[in-house]
Amino acid sequence: MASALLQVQDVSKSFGGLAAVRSVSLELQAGGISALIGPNGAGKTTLFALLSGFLRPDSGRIVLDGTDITGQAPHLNARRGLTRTFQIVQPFAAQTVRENIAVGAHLHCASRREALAAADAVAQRLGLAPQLDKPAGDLTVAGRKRLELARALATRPRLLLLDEVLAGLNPQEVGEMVPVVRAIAAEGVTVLMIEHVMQAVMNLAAHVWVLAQGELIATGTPGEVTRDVKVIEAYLGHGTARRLAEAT
Amino acid sequence: MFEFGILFPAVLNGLTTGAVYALVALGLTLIYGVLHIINFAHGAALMMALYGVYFLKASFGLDPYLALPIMVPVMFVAGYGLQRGIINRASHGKDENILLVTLGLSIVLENVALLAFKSDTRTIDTPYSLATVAIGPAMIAVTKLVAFAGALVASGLLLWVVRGTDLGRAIRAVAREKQGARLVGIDVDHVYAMSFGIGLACLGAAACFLLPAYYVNPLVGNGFVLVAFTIVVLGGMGSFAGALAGGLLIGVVESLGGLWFGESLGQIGVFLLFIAVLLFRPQGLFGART
Amino acid sequence: MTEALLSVRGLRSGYGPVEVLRGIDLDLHAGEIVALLGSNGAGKTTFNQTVSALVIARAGTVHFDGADITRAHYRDVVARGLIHVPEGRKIFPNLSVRENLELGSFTRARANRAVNLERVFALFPRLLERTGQHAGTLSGGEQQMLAIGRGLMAEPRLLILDEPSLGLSPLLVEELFGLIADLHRQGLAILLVEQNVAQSLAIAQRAYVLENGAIQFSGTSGELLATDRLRQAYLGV
Amino acid sequence: QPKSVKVGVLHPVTGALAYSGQQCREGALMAIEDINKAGGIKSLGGAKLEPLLGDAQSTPAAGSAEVERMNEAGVSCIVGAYASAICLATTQAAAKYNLPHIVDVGVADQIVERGLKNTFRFAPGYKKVAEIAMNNLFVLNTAAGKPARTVMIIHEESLFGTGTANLLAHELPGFGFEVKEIIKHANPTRDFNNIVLRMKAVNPDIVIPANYYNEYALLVRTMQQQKVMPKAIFSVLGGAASSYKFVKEFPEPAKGIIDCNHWFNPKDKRAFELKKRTEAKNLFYSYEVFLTYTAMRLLADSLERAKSADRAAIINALETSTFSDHFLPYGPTKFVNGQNQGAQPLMTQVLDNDIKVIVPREYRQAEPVFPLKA
Amino acid sequence: MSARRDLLQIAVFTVAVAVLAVTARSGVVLNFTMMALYACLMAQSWNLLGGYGGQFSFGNALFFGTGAYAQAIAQLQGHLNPWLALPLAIAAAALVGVIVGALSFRYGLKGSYFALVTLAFAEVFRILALSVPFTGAGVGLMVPLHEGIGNMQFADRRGFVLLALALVVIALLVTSTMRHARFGAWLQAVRDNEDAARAIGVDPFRVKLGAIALSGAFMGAAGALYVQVFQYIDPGLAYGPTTSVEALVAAIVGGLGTLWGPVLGALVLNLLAEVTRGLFGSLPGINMVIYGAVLIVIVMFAPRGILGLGRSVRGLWSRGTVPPPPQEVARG
Ligand SMILES: Nc1ncnc2c1ncn2[C@@H]1O[C@H](COP(=O)(O)OP(=O)(O)OP(=O)(O)O)[C@@H](O)[C@H]1O
Ligand SMILES: Nc1ncnc2c1ncn2[C@@H]1O[C@H](COP(=O)(O)OP(=O)(O)OP(=O)(O)O)[C@@H](O)[C@H]1O
Ligand SMILES: [Mg+2]
Ligand SMILES: [Mg+2]
Repeated sequence: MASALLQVQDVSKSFGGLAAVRSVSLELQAGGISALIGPNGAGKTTLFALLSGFLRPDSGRIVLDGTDITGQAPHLNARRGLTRTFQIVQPFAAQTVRENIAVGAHLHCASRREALAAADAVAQRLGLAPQLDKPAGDLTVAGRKRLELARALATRPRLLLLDEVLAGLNPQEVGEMVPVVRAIAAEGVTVLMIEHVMQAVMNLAAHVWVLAQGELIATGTPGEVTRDVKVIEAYLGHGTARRLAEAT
Repeated sequence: MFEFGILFPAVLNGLTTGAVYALVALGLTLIYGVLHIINFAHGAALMMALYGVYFLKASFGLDPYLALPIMVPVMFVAGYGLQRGIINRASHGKDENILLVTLGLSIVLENVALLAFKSDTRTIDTPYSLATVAIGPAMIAVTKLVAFAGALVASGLLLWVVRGTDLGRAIRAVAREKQGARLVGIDVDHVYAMSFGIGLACLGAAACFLLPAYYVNPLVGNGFVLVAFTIVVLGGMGSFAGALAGGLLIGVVESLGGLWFGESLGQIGVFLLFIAVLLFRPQGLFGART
Repeated sequence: MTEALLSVRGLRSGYGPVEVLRGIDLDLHAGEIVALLGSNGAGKTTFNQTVSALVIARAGTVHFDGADITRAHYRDVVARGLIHVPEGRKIFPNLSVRENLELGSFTRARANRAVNLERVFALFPRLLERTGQHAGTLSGGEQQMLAIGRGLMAEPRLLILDEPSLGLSPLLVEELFGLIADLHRQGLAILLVEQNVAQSLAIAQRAYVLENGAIQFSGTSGELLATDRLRQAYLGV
Repeated sequence: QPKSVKVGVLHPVTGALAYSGQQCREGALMAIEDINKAGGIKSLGGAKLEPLLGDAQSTPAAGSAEVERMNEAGVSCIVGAYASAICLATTQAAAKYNLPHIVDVGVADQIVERGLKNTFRFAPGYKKVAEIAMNNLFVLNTAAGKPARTVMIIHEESLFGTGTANLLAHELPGFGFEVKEIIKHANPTRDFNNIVLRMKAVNPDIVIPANYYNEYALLVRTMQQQKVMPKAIFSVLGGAASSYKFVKEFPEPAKGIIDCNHWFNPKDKRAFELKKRTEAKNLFYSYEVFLTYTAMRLLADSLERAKSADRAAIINALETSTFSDHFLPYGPTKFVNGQNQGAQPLMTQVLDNDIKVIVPREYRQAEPVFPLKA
Repeated sequence: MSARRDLLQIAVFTVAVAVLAVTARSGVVLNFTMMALYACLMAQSWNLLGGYGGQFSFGNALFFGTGAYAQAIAQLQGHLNPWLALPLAIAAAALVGVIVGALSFRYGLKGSYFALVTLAFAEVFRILALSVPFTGAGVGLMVPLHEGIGNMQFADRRGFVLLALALVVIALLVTSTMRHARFGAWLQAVRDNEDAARAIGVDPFRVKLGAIALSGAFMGAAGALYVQVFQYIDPGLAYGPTTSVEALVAAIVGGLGTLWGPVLGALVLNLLAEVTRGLFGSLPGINMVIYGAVLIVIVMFAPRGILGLGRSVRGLWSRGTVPPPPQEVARG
């Protein structure tokens, strides 16, 4: 078996007295889409911050494609092909959408012209083309989510960590976004997404990890986890579980 | 290096000088430390307050300490008005513009003072101007002891306002999340103006404590501004207890630095300490929170 | 029917040269839950901000509880009990959870602060565990709870919730809708902006659909669900 | 109606040096008033002096910009610009136009050492002042039986303060004094307690401050509070004994202080007439006033002899000036490289709430009190 | 916005100022042009770091003073020709920029913390300059008067105008190149949101270091120029807060993060100072009162800088719309 693209070994992180992530281990194979779900405050975003280098784990190791990247600075991780997005969107508000995306593109091309062209292409794919010349600060929530994704995509990542990019989109927009994410994965980008929109998770992810109170409590296919009693109790609630069961 | 007979007075003197710094820094820690408004006009406002105290004494014979109940409210109103009428209006709430507007204000104030009061250095003469108290081997000026007590009381009061009252909470809330503040009905413009008013009211108090031991001229405020900024950061931005402690510490460092390295090079100690704190402990020496 | 609690007529609003709302009429009666739907960028948030006087109306009127609040100061709007829990939370990151909640009653219901604090903690036990923590370090979902809790501290007469379920786990979303239903049962009027259209329509009596700054539809939830085009657009089915 | 002669009156009337700059300006304007009242420049048919006021804003850059403006406005000469650093810039800017520039105060000797043909200083530079100061001190001390042996110098950091202190520190040992310590301080300094503590520890016989009014006042006041009483407080270029303001505001601490500074001839009653006039304007009669006043009179004298408002002619007249119609205690006027060789300071002491000349003998108004405490 | 358009504008500017310098007869005009260009250089220096990089420095005097002292010391103690001293002075200032930048950025100082640390460093340098022998301490340093082009001491202001112009043009070219290149994109990304930039591969440390080095270099050039013009420098003039403030004000008044804003700001403020200085000569201070008041008024009516104002007006003219008000940018 080929070694995993990302290996997380026994990673922990606490803030003061609060253990936000407790010895989490997981292996992510290259290719495809997986999801990280869990109740609010479970430590999902914290885990992303650890993986991408924004936080340094208290203990444990993170290995990307055979290289130990524990505590490595985020920009170095981005260069290795690991890029994250933010749950609370962080646009370069004063710049246009095109300029925003071009910053990501610059990771691979030094030329300004090429970067801008690359930005146009990415925007096209994410349906941001009409907004290209707007200041990013003027976008609506959904627009900013797309921009967040576009900027990350422009770095041509191998592993993309998406933190709730679907939150705030209406069902129709979620419906539009799902194929986009799938297309990204189809191009060979490995995607790990945090998501509360379960329909999308069921639709997209081949594998799901469930985090609660900093610990992994379940893992498996979406179908398996959503039937797991622990997951239902801690995260889904019976109503959602029922609806999901009906839908499949 | 020095015997007790010199070291002790130097420390004591540093503490009392530091108390005056702390008084000036208290107002700044509210305006700058909490609201992050860089107020270039702080020195000019102090200067105006000093003139206020001076003229109350020169024209009406009012003792500077008795001028406190006049100067504090007057400076508060002035601060409230300045912020609401000019700074807020002209800056459109943008930080870099506040910088320019307060700079413009300080230029205007300094030169209005120059026009109105001329450039003469003025001092007041009180019965206690030259009085000292012997504490062990140290001779400490009475005026400085009073300032020391004043600084303690003022920082206690401010600490209570900011930590214990809704106004204080509102001030801190506005500093970081204006829209959220509006949504709970906090009048943001009013809170800004209140903070500015309180900040200048502190200067009103500082002026009453300072003038008996010092002087006033149109540029006198500038000498205090840099020190005050230093103290605000040292004490932890927005921390009133920190401003007090920071002021005292700066006073002592300056005093001992002056003693050991000479009055001029000794000043370097203050700034090196400041840089070290910024680099290694940016939350300030006394700021517990990150 | 009695006079509406919130009555909006011909409301126009926008930012700079851009007009976002082009004449909105909307009524909301005491004790009612009304859902406001619309695609992204339709102007829902702008509507909420204009009603709560954060954005100045350009034309039209807003009446709340019989008083004209079109040109009122936002402070007075809050004082009258029109409480807006905003999109994007807007909690005070540098204040503790408790202080955030306390400021919820800055303008209104200050006397009942202690009681209301108890109530909010009972609703969101999670917040009770975090009273001393800086709100900025809460997780996304915890921040959302805090924002709602802060809104409730003012004993609202009308509660505007702008995308309250954003970022909440399915279980919490369920609980949230349960909570909204509870509040409604206690007589609170609610204007609900949600992307979670199905669940919103399930608890709302009536709904408005906003498109391009104008009302495209208004009617009962049932009527909306019966309209194929709208169901298609907002439920994806 | 004869044409008037435009004169640039350039001083730092705003900014850090505003006080001194404004005092200078007053002196210049009073001189112009006097000159015009006495019939203007007679050799030019009674042409009046017309002042063109300039503000150097306490910076060299603003000073030179003002020179350009004045040059274009057609002034025949510039009188100013008080501070040494500003004078360096303004004299050089004026030199480009061969525009005569009379330096009123500017004690740095570099001003007249650069070979600028247009630059003239009537008053002494700090080298001269310091030399005479040391000589006088030596004489005083010797006459009193050498009670003072040790010295502590306290100076502000500036061209004037540091420059003077360096000179004194270098030369004083030659006069039999031991310089125990040199303390420099920033400008402004907010508190002098430490320096005074240091003074207590070192216990010098003589304290020599070289600083301006504010710091000087704080220093002496603090000495009084800390009960530090050296055998003499002796200032070079600026101190209580050359400041009526200080004597009036701090009569107690001022007692007995000795200065060596620019001063007027106390035997000349014109000096006191001007003093009265100055005080009538609610101003103190400081050296800035009478130095600039005299500088302006020097210009008038040169114009008179030049018989022309032409710049070259004025420079020529200044170079050969023997101006003597003034009330400064100077020897015959003779400019060498732009410096008046006859210029000298006087030594004064605060006695009976007044400032009295004590050295040299020909100007003496009172016997010196030295050492202060027997 | 294109690079070519920048070049064209710079060319026009250069020719216009050069023609003015060569043809102007008036010493006032020449002196004004020289001082305005010198202010442009400082403003552009500040703009590189503050406008494009979002790092507000209150201590640009640090670089100014270093450049000035290096220029003077290289001549006085190193007996170097001033033309050779100039690149040295620029390098020294850039180096100080890198050192201070490395320290403060390594420890993650931002916003007002960065502003204050630069201010503190400037103070430290000022105190040091007052204390060490090779700066002449409080007495300062004087470069002897030896007029001649070989000595970079022009008998005529024209020479200095052209020299200052050359330096300003270099600064403009560097700024223009930068903003149309990857470095500029990274710098602005770091300014707008450092975390987001890091996530997509930008190394904020290196980017900010580059900006502070450039900023230091141009400020150092201004310092060196000052020494050549006034031939005297002392610690207060070199490291005092005045130059720091002057640079910052001109850049903000003109328009942050733009090519021409700082130029415009410097020009307008110098003009204002020149005009007010001549007013009401007999009432000292009123000139500065007017200066301060006008500054406030400018900010009031041009909250996005004078250049921003120009854009808004042009926008109204051509499209009938103004750009939307800026979002709240990261707090400084
Ligand atoms: N800097 C911090 N200091 C203190 N506590 C923190 C900090 N950052 C996160 N926490 C706490 O750690 C826990 C995990 O937070 P995290 O943001 O990872 O949750 P999450 O799983 O992403 O939740 P959500 O789905 O609501 O976004 C939360 O309880 C949060 O309050
Ligand atoms: N501060 C602003 N300045 C300029 N334009 C703005 C601003 N805020 C919003 N807009 C614009 O106004 C329009 C309506 O935005 P609004 O936020 O009201 O929509 P919404 O219906 O709430 O969308 P969402 O579902 O994404 O929250 C959008 O086109 C948006 O770009
Ligand atoms: Mg999260
Ligand atoms: Mg919205």
